[in-house]
Amino acid sequence: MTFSFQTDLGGALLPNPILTASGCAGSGKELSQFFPLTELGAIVTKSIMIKARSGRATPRMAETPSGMLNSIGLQGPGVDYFIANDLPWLDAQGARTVVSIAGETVEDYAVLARKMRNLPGVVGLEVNISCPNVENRGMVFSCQPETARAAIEAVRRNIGGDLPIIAKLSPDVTDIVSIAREVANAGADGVALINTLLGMVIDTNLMLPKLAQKTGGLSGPAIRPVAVRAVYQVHAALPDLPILGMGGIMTGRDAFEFILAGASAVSVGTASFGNPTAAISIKSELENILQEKGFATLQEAIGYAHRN
Amino acid sequence: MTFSFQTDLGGALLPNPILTASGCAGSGKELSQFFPLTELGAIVTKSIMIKARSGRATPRMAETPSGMLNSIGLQGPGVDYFIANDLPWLDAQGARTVVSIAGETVEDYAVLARKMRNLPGVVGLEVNISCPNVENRGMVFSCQPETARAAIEAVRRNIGGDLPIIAKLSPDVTDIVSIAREVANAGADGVALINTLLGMVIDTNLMLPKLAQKTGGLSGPAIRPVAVRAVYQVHAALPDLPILGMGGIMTGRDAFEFILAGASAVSVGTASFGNPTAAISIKSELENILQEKGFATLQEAIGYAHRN
Amino acid sequence: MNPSSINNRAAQITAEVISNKRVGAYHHMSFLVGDIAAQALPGNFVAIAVGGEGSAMILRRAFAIYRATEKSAHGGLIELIVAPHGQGSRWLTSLEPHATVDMVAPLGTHFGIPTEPVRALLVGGGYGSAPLFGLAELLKSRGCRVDMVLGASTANKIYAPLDGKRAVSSLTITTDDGSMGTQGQITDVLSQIIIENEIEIIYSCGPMGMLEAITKISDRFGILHQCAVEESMACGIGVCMTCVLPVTGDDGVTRMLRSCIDGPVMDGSRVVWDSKRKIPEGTFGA
Amino acid sequence: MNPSSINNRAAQITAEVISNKRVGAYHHMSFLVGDIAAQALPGNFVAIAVGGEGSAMILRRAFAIYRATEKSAHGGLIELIVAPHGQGSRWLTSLEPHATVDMVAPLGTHFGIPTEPVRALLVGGGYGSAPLFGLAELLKSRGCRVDMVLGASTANKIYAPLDGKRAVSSLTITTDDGSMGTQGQITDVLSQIIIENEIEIIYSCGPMGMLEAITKISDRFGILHQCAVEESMACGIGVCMTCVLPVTGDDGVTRMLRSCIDGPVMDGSRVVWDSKRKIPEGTFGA
Ligand SMILES: Cc1cc2nc3c(=O)[nH]c(=O)nc-3n(C[C@H](O)[C@H](O)[C@H](O)COP(=O)(O)OP(=O)(O)OC[C@H]3O[C@@H](n4cnc5c(N)ncnc54)[C@H](O)[C@@H]3O)c2cc1C
Ligand SMILES: Cc1cc2nc3c(=O)[nH]c(=O)nc-3n(C[C@H](O)[C@H](O)[C@H](O)COP(=O)(O)OP(=O)(O)OC[C@H]3O[C@@H](n4cnc5c(N)ncnc54)[C@H](O)[C@@H]3O)c2cc1C
Ligand SMILES: Cc1cc2nc3c(=O)[nH]c(=O)nc-3n(C[C@H](O)[C@H](O)[C@H](O)COP(=O)(O)O)c2cc1C
Ligand SMILES: Cc1cc2nc3c(=O)[nH]c(=O)nc-3n(C[C@H](O)[C@H](O)[C@H](O)COP(=O)(O)O)c2cc1C
Ligand code: FES
Ligand code: FES
Repeated sequence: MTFSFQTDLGGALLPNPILTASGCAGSGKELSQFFPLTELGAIVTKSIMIKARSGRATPRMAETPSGMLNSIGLQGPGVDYFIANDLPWLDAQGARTVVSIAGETVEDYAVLARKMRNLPGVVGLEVNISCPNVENRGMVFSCQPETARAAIEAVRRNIGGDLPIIAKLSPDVTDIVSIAREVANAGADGVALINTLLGMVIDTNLMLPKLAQKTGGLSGPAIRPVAVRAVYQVHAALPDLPILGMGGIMTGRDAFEFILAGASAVSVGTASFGNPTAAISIKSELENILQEKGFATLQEAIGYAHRN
Repeated sequence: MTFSFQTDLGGALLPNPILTASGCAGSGKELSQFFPLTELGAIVTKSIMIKARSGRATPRMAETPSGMLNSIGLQGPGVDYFIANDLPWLDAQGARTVVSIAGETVEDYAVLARKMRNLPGVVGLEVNISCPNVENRGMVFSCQPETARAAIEAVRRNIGGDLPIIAKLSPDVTDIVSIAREVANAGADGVALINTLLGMVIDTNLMLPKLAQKTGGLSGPAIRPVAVRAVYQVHAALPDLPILGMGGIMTGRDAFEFILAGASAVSVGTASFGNPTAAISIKSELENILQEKGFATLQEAIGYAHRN
Repeated sequence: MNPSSINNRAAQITAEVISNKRVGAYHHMSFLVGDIAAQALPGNFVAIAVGGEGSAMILRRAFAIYRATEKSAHGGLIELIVAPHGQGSRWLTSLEPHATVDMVAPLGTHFGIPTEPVRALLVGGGYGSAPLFGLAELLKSRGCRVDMVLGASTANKIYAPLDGKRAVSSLTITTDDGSMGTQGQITDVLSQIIIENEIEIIYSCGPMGMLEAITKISDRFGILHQCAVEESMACGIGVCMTCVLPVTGDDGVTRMLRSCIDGPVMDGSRVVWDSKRKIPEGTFGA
Repeated sequence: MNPSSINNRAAQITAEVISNKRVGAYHHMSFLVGDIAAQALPGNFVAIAVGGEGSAMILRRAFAIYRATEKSAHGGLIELIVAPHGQGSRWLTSLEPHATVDMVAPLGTHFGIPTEPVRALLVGGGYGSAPLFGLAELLKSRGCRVDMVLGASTANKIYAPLDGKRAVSSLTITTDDGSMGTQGQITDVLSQIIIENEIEIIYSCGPMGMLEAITKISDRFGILHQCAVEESMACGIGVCMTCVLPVTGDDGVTRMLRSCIDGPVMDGSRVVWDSKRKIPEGTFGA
């Protein structure tokens, strides 16, 4: 019998469950010099906004114990450039693309969703709602049930067709399960857990916050226990909601931890910075572990740690 | 001119700003074999409850990248045993003691506060409100403004005298500033930031959560950026509220980061597990750094990263 | 809570690696430790910081003391038997002579030595044999007869050096796969040895399941059983409460005791075994 | 956004340390790298994983290639000049020969080589001299005249090995404390050298402040200035966007470009200097 590594991420059928994490794979071209992008379940793009963004001032980065802070600020060329240039290139490679979109207003999400109709090679939409809402004192969309719902509803109404919608949530909330439930009710086909944690490093030489933007997002293995907990909690409460798990996945063992907790697929982010071929190693390691543990399909392993 | 290392933690005058973290120094006796407890600004006891507690089942611990998870579950002999045995011993050493109290109901906090009147050697009270509230579906007190307020008000009403009350907050909230504001309004003289982050590790051999209790609290350097951010945010919003900072402090440099962010004193927790004399090294390293940077007093350095 | 017996002999030192030799599946490592070698008793353990500067491993690793020598050619020595198991122990066993480690030692309780000569059986599983050889010597010097049983899954996991066995009257070995000694488990041979040698006390060290099984046998024979337990430890010095296990006191009350300071050596019949993932009913504070 | 010129010659390899020698404040380290040595051009850099297994340092460290030799006695070699600055570089400089590291190389843009012989001035600050010696040789082999200025705070931070200087017609040294060469900064001597030697192009590498100061001078003289910038980098391969700096393109638009793939070698007059902690007004997308 052959092992099945396939996964179904809220309707996106992928040959394997290893994806890149949004904002951690450039335009795809940069990683493609190290391996063919078709090797991965899908490429998740950096979050695309309507207009071009310069991103935040530098320093934008600080290394932390087993992690890093970033405040890129969604630098990018805007959705039209993306559709005209990056996406056709990805499609030409045969890559499966999950487009991540980000907005500053509910209307932004609606506009972006409409632009996502009928694009070549796109297998799903990741809706990054861990962004400041300019209409609401800069409060992050996914930090309040109401604004999280509004953003996802805007996407659902405008996307048309059956492109799966994955809502990406921030862990910086009192109750992530209630946010997940809200976006599922608003029409999300799945959730991506977790975005970075809000953190700060102070440069003790300058005696000022190290990042120009003061705070940044904490990623890497340091946050893995928080991410696994979020995946486990959401899967326990909403077992039918597909989860794209991420946060500090460095090895196949780490990916397996997320699968056991309830993730249907995983994204590799910060690991690729330290190791350009991390996603490929993680893929083969995970496949080996699953087979060693006697699973005939990835499917059987999803949420296996919830058995009793 | 001599350097002044003194600090004022909401009314508690301490010769230096290095404290132990609650639950990370045993009864004091265990550390005292490595250094005299009088060396530290104060000893913070593990959280004392009204009755004896066995704590959680084992495994209670998992090491994580640059951190650890624990689910001790507030094991302890109860407040009366503590007052009769541990506290007199601490007092006999000349140690300054900050008693940490924890309750399962608002009434528990009131009862414990009354027991704290006129105890020998006690310089302050740390109120651990990062505990599940049994009267409210096990929701953690400090995760909701209303329950956080209720617990602190109960302590304030019952403590009598002028023992400083430091409310210890959980970082697992959407908006820690609003919780800090709430407890300050309820009568807290300061806040302790941060308690552990909720996390989980899955044992990939057993394919089950590693801790018997499933989730546990994440501590250590992994969480330091989250802690520094919390201290910075609260100090920015409430500059007059004294802060006891903690979360992954391993070196004098790390302690300095918290002071610059706005902490009036710091607690050393997990570092003592890897290094019994960590608190003492941190103290002398911090003193050196402050002097090298040209501060005449600790006081001048508190919140210095907020200047512009 | 029982007032714990803090081992006041512990110190934090920088120890130099003197030698590191592969022996079967293990590494025999010796460290220059100065005066504290004189403080170590059989059953005590050391806690070593692993991974070097900038390591993501923030907790120490505990190792039973195999042998402590006050006055070697190098001065005070402590020897350990280390299984390269995970990241921390692999780092440790990769050290070359002259490397240094940060060590806290000696820690924990030690095996109780009878005041009169007795007939003792020492039982070790895997690297659990490590602390038994020093114990054997001490018991023999007090006039005891010492028999030993060692078990492991396979031959190269039996640690039984020639010089270590000097103090032992008989040595029985079991391996799961039969690659050395009798095929089977320690417990298969125990009863017979106890009867034949009229054993009065058992000392043991090894996996928790083995200690539990030995306790059942020692209880049946009504003989003492001192075992060195191995719980996952974050601090090793009694400050974190992660290493607890339920132990019933003289007053009949079961309490969660710290295996790092109320142990690792405990009275097997007092330990409430099979308590993983649950607190036994009736435990103090439950 | 400008389509970035991805350096498709990069590979991820395990490189063996061949030698590690202290030279003044730095370590000269050479690594066996096989075929990729042939791919390296002056200005390219390598990215090395630091700290070993279980390290809390999850990001690579970047180092300019000092020299790449296709066919040494050992095969392809890459040499680096490493300042033991923080935890990562201290770990690297503590490695003994035969240790291995995970290296991605060669990365980034390289210095542009003029098609006709020109009069070039190479300016290096601290370990920034490293990539300039290979460049000097290449320029000389193309018939260029090469002058060099090196500066540092103090003598032992001047890296200028004898064999490296072969290709150089003149070498001027400045130190802040006057412990070697002229007391003062590189910029104090630059104008005179440019005039005297009728310099047509400046190549530089060193701290950002120095590069900015050189740009002011090169702009005044209206000569080209290719500089290798050093921004804090998380990935080194263009996927993280942490290493950006504002650069004005041919179209007059300023964009935040990645110094790891659109650099490190950039046209000094196109860089918008003094942009730390703020985005220059008018930047694309600001
Ligand atoms: C009192 C005592 C004596 C010991 N004596 C020896 C000895 O003589 N020789 C030897 O090789 N090993 C001994 N160990 C085990 C040793 O401390 C390490 O757990 C082991 O080397 C694995 O660590 P690692 O970093 O290689 O593996 P990892 O699996 O990477 O480390 C795991 C982490 O889990 C913890 N952990 C998980 N399970 C256990 C467990 N059963 N025991 C202890 N810690 C655990 C560790 O503290 C550490 O934080 C002893 C442990 C204790 C508590
Ligand atoms: C293109 C390039 C070429 C370089 N060439 C050399 C060289 O030839 N020789 C040499 O000794 N060093 C060089 N460096 C600097 C080197 O990469 C390390 O930053 C330096 O060794 C300090 O690292 P650390 O771990 O010792 O210090 P730490 O201070 O512990 O490391 C700091 C962290 O900050 C980041 N960081 C902070 N400031 C900088 C900065 N100015 N540049 C890069 N990273 C920073 C690092 O990436 C790392 O994450 C170069 C850097 C770049 C980007
Ligand atoms: C440099 C960087 C840039 C990121 N950019 C985005 C982004 O554009 N959109 C998004 O949804 N998440 C972004 N993230 C978050 C990651 O997708 C991921 O959720 C997070 O980093 C946790 O995974 P990791 O620990 O594997 O990196 C970014 C993370 C990093 C480190
Ligand atoms: C083993 C352990 C036990 C703890 N017990 C308590 C406790 O009883 N009460 C409390 O308020 N905090 C407790 N904490 C949290 C610490 O006091 C501290 O807030 C947290 O660990 C962050 O600091 P650190 O990273 O320096 O450990 C405990 C932490 C650990 C690791
Ligand atoms: S290991 Fe910390 S109390 Fe025992
Ligand atoms: S360092 Fe990552 S894009 Fe340049």
